[in-house]
Formats: sequence, C-alpha cells, structure tokens
Amino acid sequence: MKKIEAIIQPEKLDAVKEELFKADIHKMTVGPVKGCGQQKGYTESYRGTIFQVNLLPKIKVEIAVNDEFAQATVDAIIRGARTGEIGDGKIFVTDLSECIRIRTGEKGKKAIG
Amino acid sequence: MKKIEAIIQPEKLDAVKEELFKADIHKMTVGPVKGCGQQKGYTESYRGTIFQVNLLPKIKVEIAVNDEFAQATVDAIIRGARTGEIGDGKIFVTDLSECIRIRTGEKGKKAIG
Amino acid sequence: MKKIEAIIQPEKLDAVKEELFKADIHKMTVGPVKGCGQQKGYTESYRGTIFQVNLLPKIKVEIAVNDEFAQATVDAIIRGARTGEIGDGKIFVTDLSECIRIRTGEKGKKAIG
Amino acid sequence: MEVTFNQLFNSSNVLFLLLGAMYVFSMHAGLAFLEVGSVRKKSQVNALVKILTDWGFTTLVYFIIGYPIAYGISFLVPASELLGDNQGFDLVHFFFLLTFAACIPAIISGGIAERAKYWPQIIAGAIFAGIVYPFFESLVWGQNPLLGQAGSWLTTITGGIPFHYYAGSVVVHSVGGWIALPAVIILGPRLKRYVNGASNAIKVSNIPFLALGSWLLCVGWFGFNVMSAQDIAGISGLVALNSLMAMVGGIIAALIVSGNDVTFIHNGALAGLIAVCSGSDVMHPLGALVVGGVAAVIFVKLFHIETEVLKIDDVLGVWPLHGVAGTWGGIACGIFGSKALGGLGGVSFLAQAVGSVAALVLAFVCGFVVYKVLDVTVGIRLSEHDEIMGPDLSIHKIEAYPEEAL
Amino acid sequence: MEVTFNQLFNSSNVLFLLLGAMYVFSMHAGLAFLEVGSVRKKSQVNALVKILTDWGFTTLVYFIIGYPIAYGISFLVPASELLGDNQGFDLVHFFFLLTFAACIPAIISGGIAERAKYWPQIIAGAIFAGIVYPFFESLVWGQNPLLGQAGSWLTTITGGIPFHYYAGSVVVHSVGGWIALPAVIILGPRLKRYVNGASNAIKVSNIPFLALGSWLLCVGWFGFNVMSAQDIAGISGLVALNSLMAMVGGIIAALIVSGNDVTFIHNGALAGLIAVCSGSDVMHPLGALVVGGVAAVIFVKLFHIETEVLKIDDVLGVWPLHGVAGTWGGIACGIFGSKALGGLGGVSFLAQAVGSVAALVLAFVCGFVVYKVLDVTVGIRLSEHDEIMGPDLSIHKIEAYPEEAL
Amino acid sequence: MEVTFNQLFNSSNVLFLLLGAMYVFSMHAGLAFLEVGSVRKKSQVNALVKILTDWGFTTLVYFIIGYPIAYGISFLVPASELLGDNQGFDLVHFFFLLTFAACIPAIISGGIAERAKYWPQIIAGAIFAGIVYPFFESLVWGQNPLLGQAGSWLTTITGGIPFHYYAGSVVVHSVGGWIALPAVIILGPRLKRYVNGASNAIKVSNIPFLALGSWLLCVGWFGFNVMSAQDIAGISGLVALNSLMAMVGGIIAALIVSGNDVTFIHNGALAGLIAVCSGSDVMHPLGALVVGGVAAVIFVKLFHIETEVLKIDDVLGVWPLHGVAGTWGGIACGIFGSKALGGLGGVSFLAQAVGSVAALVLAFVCGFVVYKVLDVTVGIRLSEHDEIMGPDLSIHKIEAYPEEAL
Ligand SMILES: Nc1ncnc2c1ncn2[C@@H]1O[C@H](COP(=O)(O)OP(=O)(O)O)[C@@H](O)[C@H]1O
Ligand SMILES: Nc1ncnc2c1ncn2[C@@H]1O[C@H](COP(=O)(O)OP(=O)(O)O)[C@@H](O)[C@H]1O
Ligand SMILES: Nc1ncnc2c1ncn2[C@@H]1O[C@H](COP(=O)(O)OP(=O)(O)O)[C@@H](O)[C@H]1O
Repeated sequence: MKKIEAIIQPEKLDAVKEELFKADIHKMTVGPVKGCGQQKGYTESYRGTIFQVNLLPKIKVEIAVNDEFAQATVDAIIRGARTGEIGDGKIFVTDLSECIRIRTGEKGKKAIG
Repeated sequence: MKKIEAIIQPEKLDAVKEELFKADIHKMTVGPVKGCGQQKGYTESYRGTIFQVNLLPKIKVEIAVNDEFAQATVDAIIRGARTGEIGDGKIFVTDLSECIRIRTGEKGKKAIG
Repeated sequence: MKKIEAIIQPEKLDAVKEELFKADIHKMTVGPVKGCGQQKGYTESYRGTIFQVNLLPKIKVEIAVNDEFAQATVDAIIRGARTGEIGDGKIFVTDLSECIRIRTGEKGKKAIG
Repeated sequence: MEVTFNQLFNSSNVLFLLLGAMYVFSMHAGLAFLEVGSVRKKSQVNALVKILTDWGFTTLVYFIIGYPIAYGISFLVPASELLGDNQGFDLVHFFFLLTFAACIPAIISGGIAERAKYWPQIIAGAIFAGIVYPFFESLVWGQNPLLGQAGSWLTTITGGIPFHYYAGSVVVHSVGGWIALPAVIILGPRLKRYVNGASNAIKVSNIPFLALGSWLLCVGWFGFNVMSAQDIAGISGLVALNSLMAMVGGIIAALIVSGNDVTFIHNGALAGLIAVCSGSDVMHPLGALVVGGVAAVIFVKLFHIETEVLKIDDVLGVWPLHGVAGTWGGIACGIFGSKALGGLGGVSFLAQAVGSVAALVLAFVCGFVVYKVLDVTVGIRLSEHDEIMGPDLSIHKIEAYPEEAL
Repeated sequence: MEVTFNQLFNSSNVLFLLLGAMYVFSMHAGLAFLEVGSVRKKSQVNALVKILTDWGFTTLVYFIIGYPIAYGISFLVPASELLGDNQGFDLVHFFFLLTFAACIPAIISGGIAERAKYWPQIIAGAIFAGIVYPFFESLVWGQNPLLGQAGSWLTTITGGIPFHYYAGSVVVHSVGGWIALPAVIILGPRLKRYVNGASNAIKVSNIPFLALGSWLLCVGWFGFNVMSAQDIAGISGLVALNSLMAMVGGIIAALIVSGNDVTFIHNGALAGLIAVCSGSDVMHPLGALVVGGVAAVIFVKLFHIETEVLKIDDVLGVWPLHGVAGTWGGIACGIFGSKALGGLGGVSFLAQAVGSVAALVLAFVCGFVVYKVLDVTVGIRLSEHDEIMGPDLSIHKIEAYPEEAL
Repeated sequence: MEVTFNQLFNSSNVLFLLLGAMYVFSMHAGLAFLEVGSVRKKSQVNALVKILTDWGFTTLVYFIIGYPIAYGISFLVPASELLGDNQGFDLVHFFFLLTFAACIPAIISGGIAERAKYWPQIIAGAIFAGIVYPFFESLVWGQNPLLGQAGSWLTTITGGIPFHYYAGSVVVHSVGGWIALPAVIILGPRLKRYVNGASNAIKVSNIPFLALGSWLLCVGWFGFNVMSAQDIAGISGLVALNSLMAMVGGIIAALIVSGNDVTFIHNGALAGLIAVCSGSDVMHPLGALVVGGVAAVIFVKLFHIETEVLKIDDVLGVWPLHGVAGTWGGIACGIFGSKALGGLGGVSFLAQAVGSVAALVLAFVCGFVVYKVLDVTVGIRLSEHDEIMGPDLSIHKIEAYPEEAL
C-alpha cells in the first residue's frame, strides 16, 4: 500500500478532486498548509515596517491506496493541479505498512478503499 | 519504530485521548483536517446557489511509537473512536526510520517516548 | 529520499527557517498542529468550570530531501529549535519512495529540490 | 415657518422616544452577538437569523394583536388618523414598546441555543410577544389595572402603593427569563453536555463577539432605562446615574466573584443593568451599586448551580441572568427605593414582592404550557443528526465562515 | 443664562440633524462590514480602506464643489459667517447631506469588490459625489427646480404635484445602484467566477461581519429616514413606523422566498428600508409592509437572475438591492401613498414614475461614461496576478489577519 | 400635563448630555476593539477585560474622590437632593465628565498591552482617574482657576485670555498619552520585540476588529466634541463640521504618508479627531482640515521613530496618537483659532502653549512616579512564562476563541 501526499495550489483543489473522482478515487484527507519552494513570497508592510513573507498558502491532499492504484492517483492529481507555472507543487509517495478501518477493524487492502 | 496516523471524528478526540492515556501513551500530535470517504457530505446553499460539500471536518492524530507499542496504540485509538457508523475513520501505519529529540539530541527508541 | 518531519515550538519557526536557508534548504511545507508530550498543559476556566488543556500549539515542518542532505537538514532544525527546555519537540524521519514535481512531471532526486 | 412651543414639545417628544426605540433596537444586535459568541461555530448563523426574524414576527403580532391587548389601541385606520395632532407620537410609542416585547423571544433564544428547531420557536415567540407578554403588560402598564397602575387592585392590599416599575426588570427581563426556564428543561441539554451524569462543559466560540454583544447592550441600556420615562418632560438624570452605578456594581462584583472571568464580567454588567431597571428612578446611586453587585453575584453563583448541579443546559444562562436577576430587581426596588436607604420613597416592599412573584409564576406557567404543547405536537428539538451537523448547516444550509468549507 | 425659545429651537434643530448625520455616518461602517463579510478573506482590508477613504475624498469634493452645485452655498467665508445666527445649523445641514452623498461610492464599492484598482475608483467616486450626484440633487431638492420642488417643471405635466421624495430611495440608493451596474459590467467578473459559461459561485468569508454590517445599517436607517425631515419641527412618527414595517416586510419576505438563507434575510431588511425611504412619510404602515416585502422579493429573485443568468458578477448585489429596490421605492410611493390605499395622498404616480426613471437613466449613463473613460485611459481592473494575490496584499500590502501569515 | 418652557429646556438639556455620555461610553467599546485588533490573539481577552473593568473602577473613584476634587461636589446626600430642580442634570453632567476621565486608563491600556500585570494597572488607573486627572481638570475646567477659567492665573500673563479648550485634546488625550509614555518605558518592550538591537515588529491579529474600534471611536467622537458644550443652548454646528474636517484631514494625510496602510488610515482619522477637540469651536473648517492632516502626519512619522528608532514598544502608539497629537491640538487652537486664519478669534497662542505644555509635564511626571513606585514595590510586568503563554491564559485562564483549544 502507498500513501500519496500532494502539496497543491489552493485554487486547484476542486479540479484535483474532480479528476480523482473521475478516476474512481473517492477517499482522501485534506488540510491547509503553508509552503515555500521555487515560488517566491511577497512582502507585507505593517505600520511602516516591511515583512518578508515566504510561506504561501497551499493545500495538502493525502490519499492511501493499494499499490496498483498509485500511478492512477498520481496521474489524476497531476491532471488536476498542473498549470505549468512555478508553485504547482509536489507529490510525495511513501510505503504504508498497515491500514485499519476503525469502524470494522478490517485491515490492509480491504480497509483502504 | 512506527508512525501511526489516525483520522477520526472530531467529537471523538477526547475519548481517544483518554484511551491513549489509559494505555500509557502520552505523546501525540493532533491537527484539524477535512476528509471524504464513505460518509457522504452535505449541500450548502448561499444566496440561492447550491454547493456540494464533500469534505467533512476530521481530526488527525499522529503518534510515533516503538514497534512493541504499535498494537496497543492502534487498539486504544479504536476503543476511543469507534461508534460503528460510517465516518469513524482510518488508521495508517508507516515505518519510521529515525526519531530525534530536539532538546537533547537523543535518537531512536530513547527519543520517542 | 527522506521525509523529515519536525514538531517545534511556534516561536521557533523563524529561527528554524533561517538555519535551513543558511544550510541551503529552501523548500518546505509548514502547518499548525497541537501536541502533547513532556511539556505539561494548562488549565482554562470558563464560567467557573475548569478545563484541562493538554494540547499545546506547535508547528510541524515537513521537508523532503535527498539522502545526502538528511543529516544537514536535521542539524539545521536542531540549531534553530533547541532551547534546552521541555517542549522543544521532535524530528521524525521516514523513507520516501517517490517524489514528483507536478509542474514538469520530473521524478525522484531531480524533483525534490 | 413659525414654530410654536407645542410643536417643539411634540417634536422633541417624538425624537426622545424614537431615540429610545433605536437604542433598544440596537440592543437586539447585542443579544445576537452575545449568542454568536457564546455558542459553537456551528450555531452562529442560527443565532443571527433567530434574533432578526424573531424581531420581524414579533413586530407583526404585536402590531396586530399584542398592542390592542395591552392598550386597546388599533392601527387599522388611515394614516392621517394615525399621525394624530402630535406628529405621530403614538406611533413611536408603539415602536418603543415593541422593542421591549421583542426582547422576550430574543432572551429565550439564548437559553435554547444550538438544538431547537426553527419554526416551533418562531411560533412560541409569536405567542409570547403577541399574547402572554401584552397580557401581563396590560396588568402593569396597560388597560387592566391589576398591579402597576395608580388605583389598581394591588393598591388595596398595600396601603395605596402600586407595583413600581420604571423600565423592564420584571415586565421584560424576568418574564423572558422565567419563560425560558421551562423551555430549556423541556428541550433537554445539548448532546454530550452531560455524560453519565458528569458535566462536560461545552466551550464558547468567540469572546470578542460575546463582548461586542455585551457592549451593544450596555450602551443601548441607557436608552432602555432613561427613555422609559416615555415622555421627555419626565426624563430623569437619576435614572441614568443609577443605571451606570448598577452596571459598575455588576462588573466589579462579577470580576471578584468569578476570579477575573471575561464571560462573567461582561454578563455581570448586564445583570446589574437588568436588576436596576425597576427602581432606577427612586434609588440612591449607592443603592443601585449594591443592587447591581448583588445581581451579578446571583448570576455567577446561580449559573453554576443551574448548569453544574441541576444540570439544566441553559446556554447563555438566561434564567439566572434575565429571570432571577430581574426578579431580584423588582424586589430590590421595594428595599432600596425607600427613604431610609437614601431613595426617593413611595415604594412598597409588599407590592414589589407580589408583582415580581406574579410575573415569574405567570411566565413559568405560560412557558411550560406553550413549550409542552409544541413538544408533543410538532416537536421542538432538532434530530440528533441535525444537532451534530449544527443548526447552521441543517437549518440554514450554510456555515458561519463559508469560505473555510472545502 | 437666560435661554429664549428661539435659542432652544435652534439648538434642538442642530442636535436633531447632528444625530441624523451621526447615524448615517455609522451606516458607512455598516456598508464596510457588509462588504468585509461578503468578500473573500483576501479582500477584507480593501473593503475597509475603500469605505473610509471614499468618505474622506467625498467630504472634500462635496464641500468644495458638490454642495455649491446642489444648493449654491459656499463655505469659503470666515467661521463667524458660517455660524450664522442659528448656531451653525447650516453646517450640520451640510454634514447631514454629505452623509447621503458619500453613500454613492460606498454603494458602488460593494459591486466592484475584490478586483478593482484603488485610485481609479477613488477618482470615479469623487466625480459622482462631487458632480453627478449633486447635480441630480439640485434637480430634486436643490437650486434647479426640475423634479422635486414645488412648482418645478415636472408639476406642469402632473397636475401640480412634484416628484415626492422623503429620504433617499431614489436620489441616493437608486442613483448609487444604477451607477454601479455599468461599473460592474465594464470591470467584468472576478477570475473563475464563471468558468466555460458555467457559474461557479464564490463563497463569502464571514457571516457574523456581514450581519454586523446589516445591523449597523438597520439601526442607522431610522436616522437616515426620520432625520430627513431636516427640521425637528417636521419630525414624523409615521416615518419611523413605516421604516420599521418595511424592514420587517423585507425580513419576512426574504426568509420565505430564500428558504431561510442568512445572507438574503439580512439583505432583505435593507431592501425593505431602501424601498420605503421615498414614501415613508405618506404611506400607511401596512402599505410600507407590502412595499418592503416586494423589495425583498425583487432583490432575491433579481440577484439570482443577475449573477446566474446574466452572469454579471455584482458581488454584494448592489444593483438589485440599491438600484432596483430604490427605483421600486420611488414608484411605490406613487401607489401606496395614495388615499385609496390608506396613505396621506398628495402623490402622483406619474410624477414618481418620471422621477424614478429619470434618476436611473442619468445614473446609468453617467456611470457608463465615467467607467468607460477610466477603463480605456488608466484602466480600472487589477492585473490577474494582483487579483489572485488579493487586493489586500497587492494594494495594501497586508492581510486582514496578519498574525496568521507565517 | 402642562409642560412649561423651563421643563422642556431642562429635559432637553438632560437628554443632550445623556446622549453625549452614551456616545463617549460607546467610544470605550471602540478603544477595546482597537486594542483587540492590534494585539496578538493571546492578548485579546485581556484587552476586553481591562477596558471594561477599568471603566468600573474609574466610576467608583471618580464618584467618590475625583469629582469632589475637580468640582467640589459630593454625591453622598439623599436621592431627592441629587435630583435637584433640573431633573437630575448634575447627575448626567457627572456621567458625561466621567466618560472623559475613564479615557485615561483606557488610553494607557493600549500602550502597555500584552505584558502588564492586571491589578497594578487597575491601581494605577484608579490613581490617575481618581486624583491626577481630576486635579488637572480642576485647574482647567474646575474649582482651581489656574489655566482655563475666565480670570484664572494664566490670564494675568496672556492679556486676559485663558487657556482655551473645548473638548479634550489636552485635558483628556494628551494627559492620557503622556502618562502612558513613562509606563511603556518602565515596563519595557514585549519579549522578542527587539532582538539584539534589531527591531522585530510583532504582527497585529485582526484588522476588521481594529477597524471596528476605529469606527466606534469616529462616530462617538461627534458626541465627545459637540456635547462638550455641556449645555444644549451652547451647541454649535461649527464644532461638528470641524470635527468632520479634521477627521477627513487625518484620513487623507495618513493614506498618503503611509502608502495606503490600513492601520495608519484608521488611526489617522483618530489623530485628526484628537487634535481638533480643543479648538473645534473657534477654527474654520479648512483650518480644522489642516490641523487634522498635520496630526496624522505627526502620528505616522513619530510612531515610526518611537518604535523603530527609540525602540519604545508602545503597542498601539498611544503616545504619538493621544499624547503628541493632543498637545499639537492644544497649540493648534492658538494658531488656527485666530481671526487671521478664518477662525473666530479670542484665543492666545501663548495661553495654548503654556496650557498644553503644563499638561504634558504634569502627566509625564505623575505617570513616571506612579509606575516607578508600582514597579519597585509590587511589580508591573508579567513573568516571562506568563507573557509567553499570553495574558489571556495566564490572567484570565481562557483564550479568545476557546472552542479552538483542543
Ligand atoms: N522538498 C520539499 N519538501 C517539502 N515541501 C516541498 C518541497 N518542495 C516543494 N514543496 C512544497 O510544494 C510547494 C510548491 O513548490 P514549488 O517549488 O514552489 O513548486 P514547483 O515545484 O512547481 O516549482 C511548496 O510551497 C512546498 O509547500
Ligand atoms: N484511502 C484513504 N486515504 C486518505 N484518507 C482516507 C482514506 N480513507 C478514509 N480516509 C479518511 O477517513 C475518513 C473517514 O472515512 P470513511 O470512509 O467515511 O469512514 P469509514 O471507513 O468508517 O466508513 C475520511 O473522511 C478521510 O478523511
Ligand atoms: N511520540 C510522539 N508522537 C507524536 N508526536 C510527538 C511525540 N513525542 C513528541 N511529540 C510532539 O512533540 C511535541 C514536543 O514534545 P515534548 O515531549 O513536550 O518535548 P521534549 O521532547 O522537548 O520534552 C509534543 O507536543 C508533540 O506534538
């Protein structure tokens, strides 16, 4: 099993969700984060003092899938999130050693979907 | 070492914490997320336009433990979070290759607790 | 590739960022979490009822790096975050099996930086 | 244009009562924000809608049914007759009295927050503001001389002294608070508020909004009390000063008794203001200070007993705040209004006690009957599912901060 | 000091209009918070700055250019002459009328929110408040007797009855709303508001702030309407009651038509108040109830058509709210003000229709010309990058909640 | 009831001052929200509690000690005597003057925010509002004719012209601001505000609340200034217009000088209003515009110097805002009040300079002494641990948004 973590632009969340649903991936966990990367930040000024802000708002999407779905998931995310501009984000994949459905206690492949 | 990540219903956080404390697990990191899974979302309407909201508020609990505690941790979370209804959530387990306590620089098993 | 996750004191974020930049690490994802560990919580009281609050505000910093940068990253975080007092936090390291840059589709080592 | 003295007097009078009405109207915004801040995020929209729409329905029923019940005056005549020869003073008079009537559902709203159905509460509010309250009003201020009018029935047993009221400690606040008590009991506590007999306090969402509500109320209250003269020639600086002193007594007493608790301090000011209404025109400022301070202590202590010992989930504490502090205010007027305590005199402890108790009994009984009937017929409580979702989503299909929903 | 009747009358008059001015000034805070709550978080600061600084610039241009245009009075004389012998009544009169003029840019602000450049909008606002609005004002209330004055041109075709206005349904609200329409059209919708022809509604950020704005407006509106007598001796309780009833009509109609939608309910109250202004002194309260209710229905339905069918991204719905409900109010005065419907009479349907349509045509044309010229010269829209960042960061270099930025 | 002219005059007078008192009371809500928005989230509750409880304690000390010091009047007589034969005018007069006195601790509060202990500040506030301020008041308005009274000592050196004040630029604002300066210095900057000699600005939490505070202040200020006539027969439309123009001058100057900074713009309006108080009854509106504009520039520039160069961590900038702009206002009255500049004349530059400087010296010295004594005895600063936790949790045991705590 794999855990796929994508950091995307906030305004792309809807498109990513749509692509995932089309690819029959319906389960995910989403949260707001801030990130810095190649995209440069901005300056704020408050009462005459200038601040360098380099963390920009991003959305993190986490999806646990069985190995055979990993590629399809990554592809769907890319389809939804890519604009071709700096700041589009990254996808990180890690191995998942176990997955348990709290409601039933089911484990592994059966629990993930 | 294992990293255990549980996605639970927000109102179950207190019960989960209690079960964890009972099982002598006192360290954790918690954050708000939104999730979608089998539990269906709801519709919002704003000024006559209807929105489909399918991400529901959830809480993510992350706990790093030594291998021998992993099962007890999972069990405690299930005891606290299970209602038997859709939306109870999932537990994901990954391998942790290193853990460092910032304060002392201790590593591995000693650092985790 | 490694994924490094650090839980630090909120007021240390600036110092950690600075140390990371000095160590030439410019990419990261940051989010607010709450944590409990050795640091004890506090009590709130609202309309005469006392609450035990044991989750304190923390910041989670996530950085994906190539293996050869892992140690430098951990060291930079420690330099920025350590005060020597309880509550300084933890660093968790996991193996990353893949990393993809959404913008270009690049993978692995080339995508991470 | 030559302006006569009479014209200026009538004009000033219209302005005077209009300002009073506007201030008390703005207090409804205060009640709305007090509730917004004191409930969970998932019930904030509901708080706002309840207060504003209750206002709307109250206006209608009080216009058509209530005001005629209380004063025997109907507005279903041509506009030219309505205006009269005093520039429409009667119309602003109606507006001013309406702002009092509309407090009844707005007070109850805070007690039953987060779990009541919308329409049954609108119906209940309309019954109270359209019938129950005007009926009691008629006994005290209106066309049925039972308690408050010179020569009313009560004066026959108190040596000629009627029930003294100035503004609404008893007529408005205690009636509202004592109606709310049975409502809260019949409705039952919010889910998980008490778990296996143990109290599990639910945290409020937003202290700044709660404080904003309290400020709007505190400022507007000077209109509530001073304009209760209902005639500019009857204005009294003493009423203003006593309101101030009672509010301050409430602030300081709450601060001390609660150990610097921000919610109690902001509600303590209100407790003081509620208690002072009745006797604000006859007490000495130092008497008002004491009355207000005692009211705040009553509120802080009784709220604890109500919600922790008796396990009645009165979300904003409207029974101890409006109900009991209001009753205390009615009675306190009979004590601190006396000449012996520096007051202006002319009040009777017996009359105050009888009037205050009559109000609470009437309110409690009517509240109980109305909510019981609604409960067994249409039901007054949200389904468990809707309550967990929160009234904002289940009733109004929106969250308080929609942009945050993903 | 011996005070004469005249002194008291003049003093009361100054106080009266000052209170009116203060209430309408506080309504600008209401407009600010209505916008803060109705835009995304990244545009809240911009909303606040626009309203406050528009107020500043409007004061200057109206003082120097606008007021002389409307009334032929200049203030560039020594202070002693300004004071006159009525304790400076003319000066508070200016203040009161200014608070109306300043509504024009504040109304437009809500339609063009989140994507307009700052300075071009300031210039446009100054042109409207300094020239266009005062010119129309002069035709209705001022020195050029075309529509509203006794004996004005219009009376020659309506059998002697001029265009009736009391407060500003037409002169202020419909002018503001109809200027905003071309502005919103020329500016174009916010990015991603309509995607491939499909509507993609953008969620508001903060319902409590939106509601706070609505409350500030509702309370202040009684000043807006009642103090429009502009002379304390002309105060009318009927104006207050009609304002109340129209507001209530708007609340209840919006509640029903929108299915308990919190944003529509809070805006419905405003629709009612906008529509009642013109005829508030001549209608029967039940007439006002209907006028307000119809205004809210117009708003709810037309907002949907405007933003969903016509795909005009009018963020706060200022065209249906201020523009169309204002026009409806002007015309409704000619219907419900008649004796047949319980009103005081003395109004002409024809005069109302002509005056109301004249206002909307003038406003639309001037709005179109000014924004078109600005658009092709300096440009009125933020760059795409700046709009994505949000006006708060790109114009004001700060977020609404700076502590949250990391 | 037959109403006489005298009755109507007295009643109007009571209403007039009551409205003034209510407006200035509502300005305290403004000060509270200005502070709530300008501090970090962890200090918002503390801001709210400080302002409300300071109000409470100030009322008590000013009632018992301060007012007798300033005016030699005691309230410890029966209520009937208090009422007098003018419907309790003296009592609302007290209320009105109290609202000024209570500004002193509320102004200081904004400077020392986020790190001061609670009770020592309450004690300090009580000393200022109970003794220092009333003493200075007595010299200007009260029973000790030194500066402001006709025939006071100052007139002997200024050719008969006393220190001119209308509302409180000097007596209230500059005294408050100049007391705050030593308080802020003795207290020291917030932790990590300056790191190794480098400034490390701490971000504010909530711009909408800051703006709400500013709006409450701006609206109420017209009460502050106009009702300072203290007698309805003395009302002046010029005071209202000058207040408006100075506010606008402040808004526009701050906009330009600060580069469209939302916090400066909202504080600039206040700077203008602070500066205009003293001479609002004698200046020409264009003079007021300039005075307000200059005040805003002073504030913007001096705040920068204070916090960045001098490294004084004055959180809300109360010294440049209330202190220096207040002093500027006192002096400006001597310039722009002159006939040569279109004013009404009758003011002396020398008198204004002496009075303004006297105020700042007195305030600075008293502030220094009181805070130094408190610092070395009970200590005025929170422990480092408590400051890091934030005053909300360490003093009040609650967060501003409790529901968010897990
Ligand atoms: N190595 C990394 N570790 C953690 N987060 C990263 C890393 N690289 C990128 N990110 C996240 O992805 C976001 C987008 O990265 P950026 O470099 O701006 O995009 P792009 O790769 O499209 O140029 C960043 O803001 C950050 O949140
Ligand atoms: N495969 C998954 N990947 C990521 N998050 C998941 C996955 N499955 C479930 N979740 C998270 O768990 C929550 C509960 O899932 P749901 O399917 O509704 O519960 P249940 O398994 O009890 O029916 C979801 O809202 C989502 O946040
Ligand atoms: N085993 C763990 N699992 C998950 N999070 C942890 C764990 N240990 C510590 N943390 C996180 O690190 C934070 C700091 O831990 P704490 O024990 O207080 O610090 P220290 O190790 O410096 O004494 C905690 O609040 C929690 O968020």
